[in-house]
Amino acid sequence: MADLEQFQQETRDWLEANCPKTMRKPMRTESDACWGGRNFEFKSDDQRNWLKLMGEKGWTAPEWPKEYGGGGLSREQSKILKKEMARISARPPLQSFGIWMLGPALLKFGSEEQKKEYLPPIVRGEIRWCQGYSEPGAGSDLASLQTRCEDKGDHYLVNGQKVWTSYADKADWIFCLVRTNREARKHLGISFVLFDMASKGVSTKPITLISGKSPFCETFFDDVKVPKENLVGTLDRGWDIAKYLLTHEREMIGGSGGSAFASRGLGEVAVSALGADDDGQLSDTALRAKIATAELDGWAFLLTMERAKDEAKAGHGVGARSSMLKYYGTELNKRRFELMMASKGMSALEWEGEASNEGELPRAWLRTKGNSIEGGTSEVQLNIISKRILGLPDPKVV
Amino acid sequence: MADLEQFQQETRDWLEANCPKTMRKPMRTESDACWGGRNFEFKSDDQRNWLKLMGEKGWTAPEWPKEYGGGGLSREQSKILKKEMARISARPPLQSFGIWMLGPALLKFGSEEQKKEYLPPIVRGEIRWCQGYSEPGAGSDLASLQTRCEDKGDHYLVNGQKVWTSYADKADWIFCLVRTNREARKHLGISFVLFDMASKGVSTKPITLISGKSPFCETFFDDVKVPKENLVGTLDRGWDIAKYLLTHEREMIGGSGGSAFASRGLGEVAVSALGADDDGQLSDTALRAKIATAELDGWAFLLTMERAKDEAKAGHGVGARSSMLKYYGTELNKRRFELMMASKGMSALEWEGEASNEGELPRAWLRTKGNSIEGGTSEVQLNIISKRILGLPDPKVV
Amino acid sequence: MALVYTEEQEMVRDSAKGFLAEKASVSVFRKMRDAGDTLGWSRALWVEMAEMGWAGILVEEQYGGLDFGMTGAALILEEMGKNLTTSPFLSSAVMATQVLRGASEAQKQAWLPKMVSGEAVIALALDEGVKHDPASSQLQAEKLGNGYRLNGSKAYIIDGFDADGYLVLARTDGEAGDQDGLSLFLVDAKAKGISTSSTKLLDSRNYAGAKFDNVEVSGGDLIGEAGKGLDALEPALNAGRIGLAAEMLGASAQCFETSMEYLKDRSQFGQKIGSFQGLQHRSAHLYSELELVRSAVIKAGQDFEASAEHSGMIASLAKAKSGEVAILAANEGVQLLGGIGMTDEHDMGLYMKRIRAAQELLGDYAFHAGRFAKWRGF
Amino acid sequence: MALVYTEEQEMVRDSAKGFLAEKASVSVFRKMRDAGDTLGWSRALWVEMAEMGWAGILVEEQYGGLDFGMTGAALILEEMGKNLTTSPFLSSAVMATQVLRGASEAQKQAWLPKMVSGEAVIALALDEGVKHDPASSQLQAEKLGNGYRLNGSKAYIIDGFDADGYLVLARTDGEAGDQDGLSLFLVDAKAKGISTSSTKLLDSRNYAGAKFDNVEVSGGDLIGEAGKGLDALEPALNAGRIGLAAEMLGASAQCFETSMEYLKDRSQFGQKIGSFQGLQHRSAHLYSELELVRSAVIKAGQDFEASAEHSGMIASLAKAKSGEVAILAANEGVQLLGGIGMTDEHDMGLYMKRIRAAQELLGDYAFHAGRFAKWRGF
Repeated sequence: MADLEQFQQETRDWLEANCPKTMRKPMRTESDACWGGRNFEFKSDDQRNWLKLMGEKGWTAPEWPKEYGGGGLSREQSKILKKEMARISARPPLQSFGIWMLGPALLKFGSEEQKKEYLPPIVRGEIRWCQGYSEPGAGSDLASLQTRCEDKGDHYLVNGQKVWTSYADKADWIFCLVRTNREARKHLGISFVLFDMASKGVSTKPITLISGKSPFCETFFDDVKVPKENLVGTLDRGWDIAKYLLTHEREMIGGSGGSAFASRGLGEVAVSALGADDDGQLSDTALRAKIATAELDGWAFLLTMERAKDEAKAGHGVGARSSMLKYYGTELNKRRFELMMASKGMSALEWEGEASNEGELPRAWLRTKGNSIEGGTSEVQLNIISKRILGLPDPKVV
Repeated sequence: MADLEQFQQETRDWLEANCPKTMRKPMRTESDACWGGRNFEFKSDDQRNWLKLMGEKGWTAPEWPKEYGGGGLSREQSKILKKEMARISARPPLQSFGIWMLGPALLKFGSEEQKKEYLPPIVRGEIRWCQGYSEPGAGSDLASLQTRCEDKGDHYLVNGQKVWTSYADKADWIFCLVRTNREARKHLGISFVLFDMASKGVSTKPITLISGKSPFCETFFDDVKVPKENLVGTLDRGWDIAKYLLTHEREMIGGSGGSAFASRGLGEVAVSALGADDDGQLSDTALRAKIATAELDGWAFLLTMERAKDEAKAGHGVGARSSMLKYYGTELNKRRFELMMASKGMSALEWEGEASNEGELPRAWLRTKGNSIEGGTSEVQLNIISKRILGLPDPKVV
Repeated sequence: MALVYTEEQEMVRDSAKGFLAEKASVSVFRKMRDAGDTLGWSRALWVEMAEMGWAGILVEEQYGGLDFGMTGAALILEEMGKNLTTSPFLSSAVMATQVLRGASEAQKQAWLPKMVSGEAVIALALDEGVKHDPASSQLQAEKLGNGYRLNGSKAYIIDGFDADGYLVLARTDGEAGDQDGLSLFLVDAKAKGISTSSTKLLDSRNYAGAKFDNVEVSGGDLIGEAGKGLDALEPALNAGRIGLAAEMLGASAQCFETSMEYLKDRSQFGQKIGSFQGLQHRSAHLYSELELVRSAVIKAGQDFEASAEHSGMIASLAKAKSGEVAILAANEGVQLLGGIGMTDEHDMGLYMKRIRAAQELLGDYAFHAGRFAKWRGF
Repeated sequence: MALVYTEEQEMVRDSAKGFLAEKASVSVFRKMRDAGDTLGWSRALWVEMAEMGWAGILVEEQYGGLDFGMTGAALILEEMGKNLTTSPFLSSAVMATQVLRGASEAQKQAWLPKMVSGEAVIALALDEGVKHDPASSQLQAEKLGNGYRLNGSKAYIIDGFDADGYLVLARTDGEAGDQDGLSLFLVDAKAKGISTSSTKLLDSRNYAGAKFDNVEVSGGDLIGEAGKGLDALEPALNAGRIGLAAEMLGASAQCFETSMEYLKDRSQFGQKIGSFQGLQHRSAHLYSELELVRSAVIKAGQDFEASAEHSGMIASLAKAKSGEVAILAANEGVQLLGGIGMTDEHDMGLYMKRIRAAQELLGDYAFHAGRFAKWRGF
């Protein structure tokens, strides 16, 4: 305990001394985020320095081992760091799929050489990664992916197409699921490879969503040469890594499903848009009943998220229940935005102009429609609940 | 046309002369119905005479051929008869599964001898029939039925159990689906047989529903001897007859799905139970919104029933759309009764006593839960719509 | 009356189908949207539609119209819904002409022939707030000699940008919320004191806000009786609501058809996804709901033809039910299609946006459910 | 506070589970129902429960209680819900003892020890109409010297038949609908002028109507302050609502478990029906809803323990949500089981009936959703 107290004091002092003043206020928009990488344009010297200082200490990835550039902190120390950063509203120095996704996978499945080579630049924010999973023909059924990776003796040759690659147009490297064996049963012929997005034959095309611009891209591979040492784990066994990362991702999404509720309640929004009667009750009574239902569900859902965390702390894993949180949270979020739209009537339809902040609400509403698709559709989550939690049988092959 | 006018006049005169005064008012309850049969206890001489007179003219089955005891009327004449009976509120002289179900099947699939033997007593209400279809292990998947019918040379021997046999304890004969071939694929080993419920080895046991008493029975066959001439149609091909009757039944149920709407509107029920504000609006605003939704759906459904009839008249058959009517009508009816219960609060829970007419409402509410099960579950109807109307594929056997 | 289409009505539908497929399909709409067109529809195409009789489909024959009836107009709107066709058909040909049925002979002569030929378009300037509620109008019409002076503003006027005339709901008496005291004026768009601005909504169609700054109108510009504007408006609102219900029926039928094709085509886990019972049951349910909507739309058209003034209850039924089911159809469309349905490249999103707007216009579900309930006495 | 049960709470649940399985399972309830028992529960069994401490679970230790807290009481009710156990636990041990917390020392001494031992049962006589609405009470308490004279009637009193005492909500001032002016009296069932009659509801439990005909009570029979009866009642109502939520959670969990067993066991079309995706998705959805209910019930118990007076909002959340989901669970239960679920022989219908009553008692979904909305400021 004394050690931890000392660590806390040292951390507080260090942050006080090193965190630039302009980095001590919450990010207002996505554009304030620092993603690092070869081509990143820092918004300010403070932003650049803050990343540099934190990266050098390994505190962008506090719990990773020091030998790979990480902070080498224990879980308790890491929590203290988080708390101390929150105390002064310090911005995260780096947003990174490398830290969130690839790093944990490499630490678990990578070779010693790979850890040494790839992890330190991730920690320092020098290389920005993107993730190549889905394909036009492989969405919910990811294991049916077809991007080909052929063994050409001294290198692999990759051909195919990925879709829904976030920030592919801005990333330096990609971690990618590819098919290395077309004979094996479909889960068994998949491998996990890394390569430079600047390689010859890689091209990207941004995807516009129904809500407008998006970070998503289509990514094309046309005879891309990949060094053989860029294979992670065992050849044809990349599905294990994929599964590990998918569960990891679902827990992240499920966990954030309720964040929309932190903001103003639906009822308040509706009252300010449509007015209330003398008792303070929303004057549109039919809408009031619907909002009440959504609010009741929202509260019960938030409590369920809280309970899942409490149970995790008490030693029960979240496990397949993350599917429940993902399913319910995203469906609820869609319902909430439908009601938000209803509350604001015609003004909710404004797509351009200052009054609507360039259509912020309708675009956000449309964007929610994707919540129940990305990261595993609602249908996939319901399948997982049915099988893994309820133990319902698969159809018998007759 | 002149013929029809003459027919109308004659019919009117005949009804005027023959329909007893007490048979000229609507039935108040189920107990006023006349089912006929060997053991039926007529409620009055008028009831007995009315059946006798109508039966002799064949007007209990007006469109059946005269040679089998029917009325031999054309469709137009039959409509006129119906209209003329309605004009004086004449009660139907006979309720009969023989007329509704078995008769049409025999006319289509029966031998000449069978038609001659079985149809006339049905018309005269002398033999009351019940229908032996479902089994404890064969509900939605009726074709998996197991009641065994073995060929013993000069007779069949029937063993097994039926369930949901309406009025089995009151019926004289049964038309019954049995398995005559255990080797053939399941739809192909089924036959359609008729036998006397007074046969040795037949026993019945009434089923009490969650709503209380019911006409349903379990029916047991223990070495029941059935004459071989009682087979209808071809051996092992009874499934064709079953399919014919199932579609027939679904159309009847689908068609009656909306009858609940003929009575008082939900809104009126709620207003009289819970009161209204100065504008005449139901004071419970949340309930008002829900009832409005149910009423909108109810009206649109009634219009859809009407449209289906109009299209049928215009030469388009109802076909698989009867599944849609059955599905939507029964689900809607369940919703309506839920709202009726909500409107009447605690008084809706009264199960006994005069005030509640011995729990009429809650028993009716519970009974509606069966609507989406009997005559093919909602799930089966949705399957039929998916396949026959939408053309969605079956799962591929992999 | 049987709830089936007549042969003539089927013919109108077929000709609309052919015409729109050729000249006003979704891809035409998409191009217009991408070009950022402010009018939101094509004048040349509208003249072509007028030549087919559509601009005058509800206009009496003595003014050049076909007087064909609402069921036919609804069928055209259904096809327009399928194609996301834009035109002033709903605003001017369906709604404004209904109001003009109550106009003076002079007003009719002045406007109807031009409207029927496709030359002039009249928009209805009704609402001032974010929810449809004509009775809450506050725009003032102050008596001024034989005429009136209009002051106030209107919002979200359908096809109100670059219109040739406006039917303006203004208060000659009473206060916001009163059913009585509203009057309807037919005002030339060139009148002094009117300024309009385009409002871009998510469905990329023509909407406008309008300011009326001491706009002077004559007594002859009043439609019908002063103070009885809502009564004069009722047939037009009924027509517009039935029209929107029909348009949404078309749009949702298109979403449904696209979804079913996708379910039959797309494979996952070694199966056509259309073989998954979870998706089958949802599809079958949506099919059932669409059948209910069609019944309500047909009935509403017939009721309107029987009595435009008294078709309000069934118009509300059609508008409410069609909007509810259209939202379901669009939501299911995107979800069943998965990622591809979320891309702007796919048309599903265009339908979702139009449906969202259409279900809000002239009263949303709650508005019409409430009206329906009132009629039904609860 | 973490939303998990403590070890002591888990122990209470385990002992309840064992006890009820042995002594008060569904088959015990069924026998009682078939016998047409009017009391609706067993006095001997209630004494046994009291010996386990249940009758005094919320009573302060100085009166012989355990003062164990609402979360534990809710766990017992959840197990009772699973077993359809009947007893005066909810009415007397959970609700009436809460009211008595505001009683005078003399009242406590007179009643609590007898209640804790299982000897006496007190019922709350609150509602007079068909919908839960204590504020609409009209039963008159007319001042009479130092005491009062009660005239009027109460309906659907839970466990009100053959109770030993009644907590009667009566109007000392104001008129029906006023929040103020109501007072609570603790009246011995043997008092002159009280007549009760059993009311048979669909869940075959103990309900009664009561008439108060010039019933004279003393000033000492008043609980707390005159005119502030609703405030004195609030903790008891919160406790009762949380208790019903917990009971319905147990009942719905049992419906769900039975359904899942059936899906795994029953075959149709050559498949276990549990392999059909349509049914899987509905099951997974119901599972999710049940998880939400459990979270709300745990939170409500904890909030009640923190402050019985201020737990109203979360109590309403728990009651509303649990009732909604319980109805779904029972409906799905019957539908998934098909014909067998419709038979009286199967237990599913017994759960459906109890759930229907429980969700109506002390306020249905709309009642609590409205309260919740009010608290949330809309």
